[in-house]
Amino acid sequence: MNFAYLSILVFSPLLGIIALLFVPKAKESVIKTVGFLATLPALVLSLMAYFQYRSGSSLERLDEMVNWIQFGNPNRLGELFSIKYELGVDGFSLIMLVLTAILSTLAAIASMYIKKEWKGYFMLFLLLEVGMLGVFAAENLILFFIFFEITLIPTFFLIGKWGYFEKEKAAFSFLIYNGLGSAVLLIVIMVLFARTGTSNIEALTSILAADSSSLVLSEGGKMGLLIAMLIAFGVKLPIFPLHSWMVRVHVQASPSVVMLHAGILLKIGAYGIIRFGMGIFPEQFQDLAVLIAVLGVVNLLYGAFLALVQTDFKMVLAYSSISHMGIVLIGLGALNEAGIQGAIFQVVSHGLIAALLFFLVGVFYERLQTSNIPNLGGLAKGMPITAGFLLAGAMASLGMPGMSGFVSEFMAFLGLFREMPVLAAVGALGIILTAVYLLRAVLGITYGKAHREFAGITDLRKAEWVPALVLLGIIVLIGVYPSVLTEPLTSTLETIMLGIGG
Amino acid sequence: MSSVPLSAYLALGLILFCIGLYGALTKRNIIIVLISIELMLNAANINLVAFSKFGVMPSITGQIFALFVMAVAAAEVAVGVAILIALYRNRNTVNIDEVNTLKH
Amino acid sequence: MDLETLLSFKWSIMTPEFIILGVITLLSLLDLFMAKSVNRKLLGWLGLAGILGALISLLSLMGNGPETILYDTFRLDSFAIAFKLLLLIGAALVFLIAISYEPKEGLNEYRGEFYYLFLAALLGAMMMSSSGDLITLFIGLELLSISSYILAGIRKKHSGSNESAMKYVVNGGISTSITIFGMSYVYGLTGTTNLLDMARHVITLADSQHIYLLGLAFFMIFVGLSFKVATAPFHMWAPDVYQGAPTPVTAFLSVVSKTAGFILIVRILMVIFYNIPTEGLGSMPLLIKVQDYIAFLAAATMIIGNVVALRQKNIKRLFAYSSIAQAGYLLVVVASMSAFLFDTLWFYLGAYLFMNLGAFAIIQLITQKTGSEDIAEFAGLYRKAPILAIAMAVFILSLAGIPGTAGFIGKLNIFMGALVVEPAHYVLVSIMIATTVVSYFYYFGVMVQMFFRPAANDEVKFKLPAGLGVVIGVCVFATILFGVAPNIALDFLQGNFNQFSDFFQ
Amino acid sequence: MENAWIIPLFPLLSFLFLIFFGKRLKEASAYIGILLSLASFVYSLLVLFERFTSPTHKAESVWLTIGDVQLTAGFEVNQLNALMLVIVSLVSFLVHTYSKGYMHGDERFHVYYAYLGLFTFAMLGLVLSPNLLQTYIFWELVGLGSFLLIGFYFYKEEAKKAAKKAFIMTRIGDVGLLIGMILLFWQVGSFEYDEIFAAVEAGAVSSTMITLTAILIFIGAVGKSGQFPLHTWLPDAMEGPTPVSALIHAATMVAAGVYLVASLFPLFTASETALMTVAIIGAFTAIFAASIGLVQKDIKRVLAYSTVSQLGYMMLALGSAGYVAGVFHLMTHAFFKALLFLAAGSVIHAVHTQDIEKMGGLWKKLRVTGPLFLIGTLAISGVPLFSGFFSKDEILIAAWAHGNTVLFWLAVIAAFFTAFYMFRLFFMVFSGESRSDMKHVKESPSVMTVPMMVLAILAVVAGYVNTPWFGTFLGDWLTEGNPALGHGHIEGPSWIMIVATVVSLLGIFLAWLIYSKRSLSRDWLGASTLYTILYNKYYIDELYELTVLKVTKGLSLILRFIETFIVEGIVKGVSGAVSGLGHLGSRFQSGQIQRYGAVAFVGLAILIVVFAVTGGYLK
Amino acid sequence: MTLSGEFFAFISLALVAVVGGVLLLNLTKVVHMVLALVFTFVSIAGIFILLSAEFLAAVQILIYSGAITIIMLFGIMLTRHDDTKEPKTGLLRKLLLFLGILGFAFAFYIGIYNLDFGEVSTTLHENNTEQIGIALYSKYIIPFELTSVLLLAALVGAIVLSKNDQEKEAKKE
Repeated sequence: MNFAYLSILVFSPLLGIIALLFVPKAKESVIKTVGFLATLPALVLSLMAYFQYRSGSSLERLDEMVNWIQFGNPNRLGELFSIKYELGVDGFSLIMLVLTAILSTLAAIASMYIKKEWKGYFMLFLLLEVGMLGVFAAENLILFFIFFEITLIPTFFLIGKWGYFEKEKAAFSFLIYNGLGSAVLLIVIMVLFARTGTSNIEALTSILAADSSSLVLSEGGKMGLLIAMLIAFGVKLPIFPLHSWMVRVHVQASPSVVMLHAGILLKIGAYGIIRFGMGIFPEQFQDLAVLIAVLGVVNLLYGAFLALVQTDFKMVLAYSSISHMGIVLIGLGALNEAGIQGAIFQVVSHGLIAALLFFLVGVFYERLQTSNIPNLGGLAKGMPITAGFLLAGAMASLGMPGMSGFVSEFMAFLGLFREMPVLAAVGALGIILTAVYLLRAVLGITYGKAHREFAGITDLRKAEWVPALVLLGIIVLIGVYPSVLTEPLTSTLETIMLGIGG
Repeated sequence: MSSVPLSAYLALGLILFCIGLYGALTKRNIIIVLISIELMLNAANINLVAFSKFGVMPSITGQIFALFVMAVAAAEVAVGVAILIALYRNRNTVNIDEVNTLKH
Repeated sequence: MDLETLLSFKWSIMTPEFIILGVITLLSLLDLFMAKSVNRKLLGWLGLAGILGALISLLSLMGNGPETILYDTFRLDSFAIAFKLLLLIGAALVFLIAISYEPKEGLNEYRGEFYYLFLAALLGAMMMSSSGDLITLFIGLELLSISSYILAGIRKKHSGSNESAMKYVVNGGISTSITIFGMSYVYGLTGTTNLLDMARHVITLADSQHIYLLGLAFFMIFVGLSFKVATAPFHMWAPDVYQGAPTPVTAFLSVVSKTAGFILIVRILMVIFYNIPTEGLGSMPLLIKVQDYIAFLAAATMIIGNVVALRQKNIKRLFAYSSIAQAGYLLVVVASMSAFLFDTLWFYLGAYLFMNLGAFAIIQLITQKTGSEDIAEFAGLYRKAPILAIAMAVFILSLAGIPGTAGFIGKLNIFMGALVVEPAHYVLVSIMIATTVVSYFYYFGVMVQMFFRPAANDEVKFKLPAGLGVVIGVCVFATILFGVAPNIALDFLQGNFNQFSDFFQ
Repeated sequence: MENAWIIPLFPLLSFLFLIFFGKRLKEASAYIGILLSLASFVYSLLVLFERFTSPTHKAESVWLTIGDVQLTAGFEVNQLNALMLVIVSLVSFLVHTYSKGYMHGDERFHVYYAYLGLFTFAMLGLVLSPNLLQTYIFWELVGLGSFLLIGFYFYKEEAKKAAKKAFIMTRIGDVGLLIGMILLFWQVGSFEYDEIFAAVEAGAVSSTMITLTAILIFIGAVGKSGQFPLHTWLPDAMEGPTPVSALIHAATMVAAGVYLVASLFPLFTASETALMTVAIIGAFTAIFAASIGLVQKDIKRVLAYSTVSQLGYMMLALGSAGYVAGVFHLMTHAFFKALLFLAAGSVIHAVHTQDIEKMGGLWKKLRVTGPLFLIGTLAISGVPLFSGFFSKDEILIAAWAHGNTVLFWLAVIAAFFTAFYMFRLFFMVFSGESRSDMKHVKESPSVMTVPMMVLAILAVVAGYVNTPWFGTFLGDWLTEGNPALGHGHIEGPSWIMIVATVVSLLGIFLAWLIYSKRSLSRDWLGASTLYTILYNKYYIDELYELTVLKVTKGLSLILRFIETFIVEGIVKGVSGAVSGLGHLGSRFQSGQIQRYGAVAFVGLAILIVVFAVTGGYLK
Repeated sequence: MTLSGEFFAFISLALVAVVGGVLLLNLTKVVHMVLALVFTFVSIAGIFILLSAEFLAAVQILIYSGAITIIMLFGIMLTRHDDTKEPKTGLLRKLLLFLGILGFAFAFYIGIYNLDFGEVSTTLHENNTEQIGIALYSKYIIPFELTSVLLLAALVGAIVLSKNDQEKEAKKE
């Protein structure tokens, strides 16, 4: 591996955009093929990086650094106030890159349900992929932020143009919430940058770690920044009560977009909290651990209770996402190895599961034009395979052992029980509730009397098999053999634990 | 030497400025508004000239400055009245309150 | 002073101004003597050539130390060059927009005047950026203002244009009076109109009464000049005037005139008021003391601009409020007074120039085509003219400060400047960011029209005039270039202007 | 024995193969399932025999690394495991075989077999687990298998509800198990059984913690084994195909709770409170379920309540420190209850109804099923010489020996009830007049009857592995080398055996009087309140409906209210305020020139005045 | 402050100027207002003389009392000059404005009421015009020339805007 590997990886979807420029608007199948193909280089490259890492090669060889922006006079300030174009990955971000690449490819397949203006759709889609890949490859807060914002705009359009009835409202809701979130994040980043003169994550970590006498930032300042960061990423994650945008987006956007949104975009929040919140402010994070854990439990239960009374399956899934993100917080609040690892697992696992479930929603919405549970029922009769996948997805989501959801849930709770057993016990209620609402919804759709004729409705088509099977396969793989994740994560976790001092 | 102190001139300038300002902001006839603005400029001129004589380093500069202000004032009035005439042709009014179609 | 002494000055440093002056003369004469039947657009291209000539000559003047003529009445320091660059580029683009300007009732009779009044205003703006003498600065300011008054009203059959000019001239007059009143005190308390002499004088000032009066003068000058840049409290004229004025004039006012205003504010503030001690020699400068007031005004400007923009239906008005808000952001730069002040201001003004002029070029095209300034006219633009829509999207994204565009880097600069100082302006930055998010609402409202809404009638085909095409192309290119590789601009700044260290020489 | 891990893989293979390719195989799927489960059984048997001679084998490898902690996965073959392996694989194999006849003609035949495979895999995995975590994993998976099979007839609303209920109710217990297990982990630092026992023995865990974790784990067992108060899912689970009921809801999975407690027996014995809890819950469930069983009309439901009741017995045994008794009864119960269910299935298969009121006189028509059913009934009723007699007797002795006098008498009454309702069932189904609408009743094919016969033999002879008369072979073997499990045989007064015999015979006699001879009115309870209460299962479901469900739903609605009015409300408020501000600002822009100037000037004046006042220049 | 001729001159000129201003505010007829302001302008010229600025005084009279007033009168005549009605302005605004002016004036007043730099003898009154001329044509040549551009622009602008070209268009039609 050599020059600009990561850059090529991150920006490879741009090739697709350029290619699409030359494809006539009306050539639907060509556009879709090009869009799909354009996601492949990133997938191949990220998988290659993953396997090479697993086979023992160091990730540092992938690091890239080019001078980019220099504020002020370089002669006087030297390295200070310069923003570099720095890409690099550690185990955690590599996993996220792989996840992104996989889900992007699958979502590109799922984009077959897009009915209009494919060209614009795929251009935005690929741009979104660039942003997402960049977010995880950025070694530098400002670069991170830039990619973070780049995800914002395509998503806005993807929701607002190719969504369902209230798409514009959802798009605006998305934009404003995330705009606010990223605004807060920008403040944090700029304060750090202005105070330290660097935005490199490692450099920041070491500067702040060495700043025991509060020369760079006061204790209160650090705490304030951490809280601001939590709010910023809390919008993305989302943390109660900053979640209402996300419900709307999940319901209104088209399935392929939601796959990416629930699968990756929400995870950026968790990634940010772990990588930056925990990484840069470990001491302050410890002070907030209880709060985070409480928020986690609140998220978990709140999402679960609300999911219980929804009639639209998409709403159920949306609230279930909130609930599941609570588990991430629970793991983070535990602040021990088990908890953090559980949180990271949950990030990956929920990404896959949510993508799977939303993909399946897309599958039957495409055929039945509804996702309202009372209108469905007996799906297993007409579309047994879809129903089977749906059930499997629900099982994964509710933490059935042998699937990824269990491992993450288990570890997160394992972690929290060590630190705050009572809180954890309350949170454990959520495990029951998850089962309740998911079964209620999924069984409501697949089991029971069929309310309609399924004549003429085909079950999964060949192309639809791919995303469903691949996702389920990975979910089971992680559930059965979690080392695929734990091993790459070892060094990341060690670094984090070192910062926390545990 | 002089029996009238600097502060008296400055006070006069201030008073005239305030009168001009009040006129410019309350009078309904646009011409009067323009004239009031001239008065304000004139008040500034008094300051300049007074400082020119009683200032830190008395010099002719203040008078020169005042001269330029006068030239500018003249040009401004000319343009103001020209605009007023153009406006009057279209609207048939010189009442400043009726010039309010562009708003919100 | 005899002719010899007069000729001994290095007049060559004024070449850009002379070129503009020459073109003004040439145009006015040509306009007078040319047959009525000759298309006056020719004059426009001539004027554009003049601006480009001035631009080239300015570039050739770069890199020398500060040069002055006649006791600083003309002064060419790196600050002047850097900002004149912006003025000239802005003016060139505005000219291109103006050449393509075809209002309904026709402008042909005054097209010649239209062009050379632009040049006169530009000349005023240029003088504002390169003089070290209060009188010259004042005259430059007035030349810009008075030319702008006329330009705003040049569609004299159009009642909106009349009204706009009327509002402009009345409010401008008041602002001039306030400014000059403040200046008279500054002159009085220093006994000179030369800025550097003033600085040298005030630096030893110890009498608190004098300092107090200078403080009052500061406020008067600042508020007076805030008219030019349309910031609170002197911002209210802007929406009405922008709406009524011909679109190229609006573009000019919102970019060139605003830039000139900031140039003047910075020069006066930094040279005079930054050197006034609050309590005797070496104490905190007066400017730092009033920093909070500026910050407050900046905050108010951002809030007003962005919040009121939410309600706008008229695209020009919307952009008026948007430009108020942008001026608020720029005021944050001034209020933070960091070491990066000049760089930041320059970069943001540059970015603003491209994104706003690009947007105005498209606005002019659309409003002219449809005959309405309603935002709804943008509906379905993506269908009708995808490239235009994408270009507009780029400008809007840049105005909203989305990464990948120059506007983002500019904002980054601003934040850094505001946070790097001690104590950092957390509140100000927070307000700026919060209002930026508010701005998403209306910026993306336009986007929604362009991309999501169906067009009222698909019939309209847009023919892009060459001038506008060039403007849009240049602006899109620059907006993205400076967003992706801002170091091109920043290195240029660092490499050629030596940190503006000659500002106080 | 080193390769015991292969045992669960056979059914897993069956599952995977059938789920992917079963569709093409159609009913041939059965052969794959049967063959592979047979393989499991044979292998299990080998393992069991090997275990008689060689010591416990345990092998593990790292599954999940958390920092320094390494969680392992592997398998262990000790006495209990080996025994369970055989029981599970045997019953599974028999049910596989039986189902071929029972499920004949179902269009999702292969899916059924796939599910069976999945379940068997999970159950065998559970049995082999050497640590709590792995136990939990398979614990959940058996739940999944059970859920899938209960809901096999997914198009039936009842099946859907039952499946959901089964899953959720057991999940409630599972969470208890999860919590208990995690708490234990942080106390001990490991999920391994042996390490836990070692730590408990060494006193490394505080006694409150032992009690707490033991009870939490017991909650898991309560859920799975259908103990009060989490029993309600089990009767409903009868919506699944009957062979499934035999396999899962009689012989294996529901016994998993008992198995769990047995596996963790040293933990429980370390806490008297925990033991007591187990005993009380067990005894109460035994009599409680038995009393409900007295009046049910659905053949499978009666059996279901009887299962609940018998499981209660087992719990009582364990709670009374009767490790051997509990496990022994588990084994015998597995055989005779599976037999009963399969026989019931055979009956249902023949008459296509489950309502015993509509049956009668089937003895003559079902010449094979009838006697087999009778054997099962006799076994469960504790009639001497049948297996149930010995194991039940063991339990009563254990209860008595442990000093739980009240519980002992409760158990005795339950035994009486058991005998009564089982024979009520038998008489109502098989004796009396044959109904007119049951003309075409045909005996089941041999593929169904042969497995029943095997079970019937076992139901008779299984008791003799541990009798006070012929030696307590099983008990000695089970407790061999592990004193923590208690003695292989608890000596009890011999009158207990007599009492047990008497009550069961009394029950049979009473049932005969009422339902066969009809010398007593059948409606002796019919209209009474007691009957209604019993028939409606003490209104437990309704109670839950009223409390837990309503509360949950209410909470949800409250939260939804918060969501729409507070969370969204605040957002709307803020955006409304901003927009309102914009409106105000835009209204203020009145178009009047002078207002603009005035605003500017007044702004200036304010700035100046503030500056003058606060600037410190006024003296 | 001694009672001298200069003092009396200042007092009377100042009084006239202020009265002129106040009349401007209070008269109803536009023409009267303009005339009132002429008094003010003339007295300001007088003040200039007191301040040794003879040339400026002359210019003041020429430009303000002469040119500007005449332009205004033309303006009044060209537009509807009989419009005397003064609709009520918002009282609140007047009040606020008044308060603002009061505060503003007060703040300034406390700054200037005893401002004194001490007397330095000046030669401003000697050859005042010549001094101005020399300064204007040497030191301030650039602003001076710029002013010419400014005036040119204003001239052109005024012509363009006020030229009545309606008849011509009428003819065309």
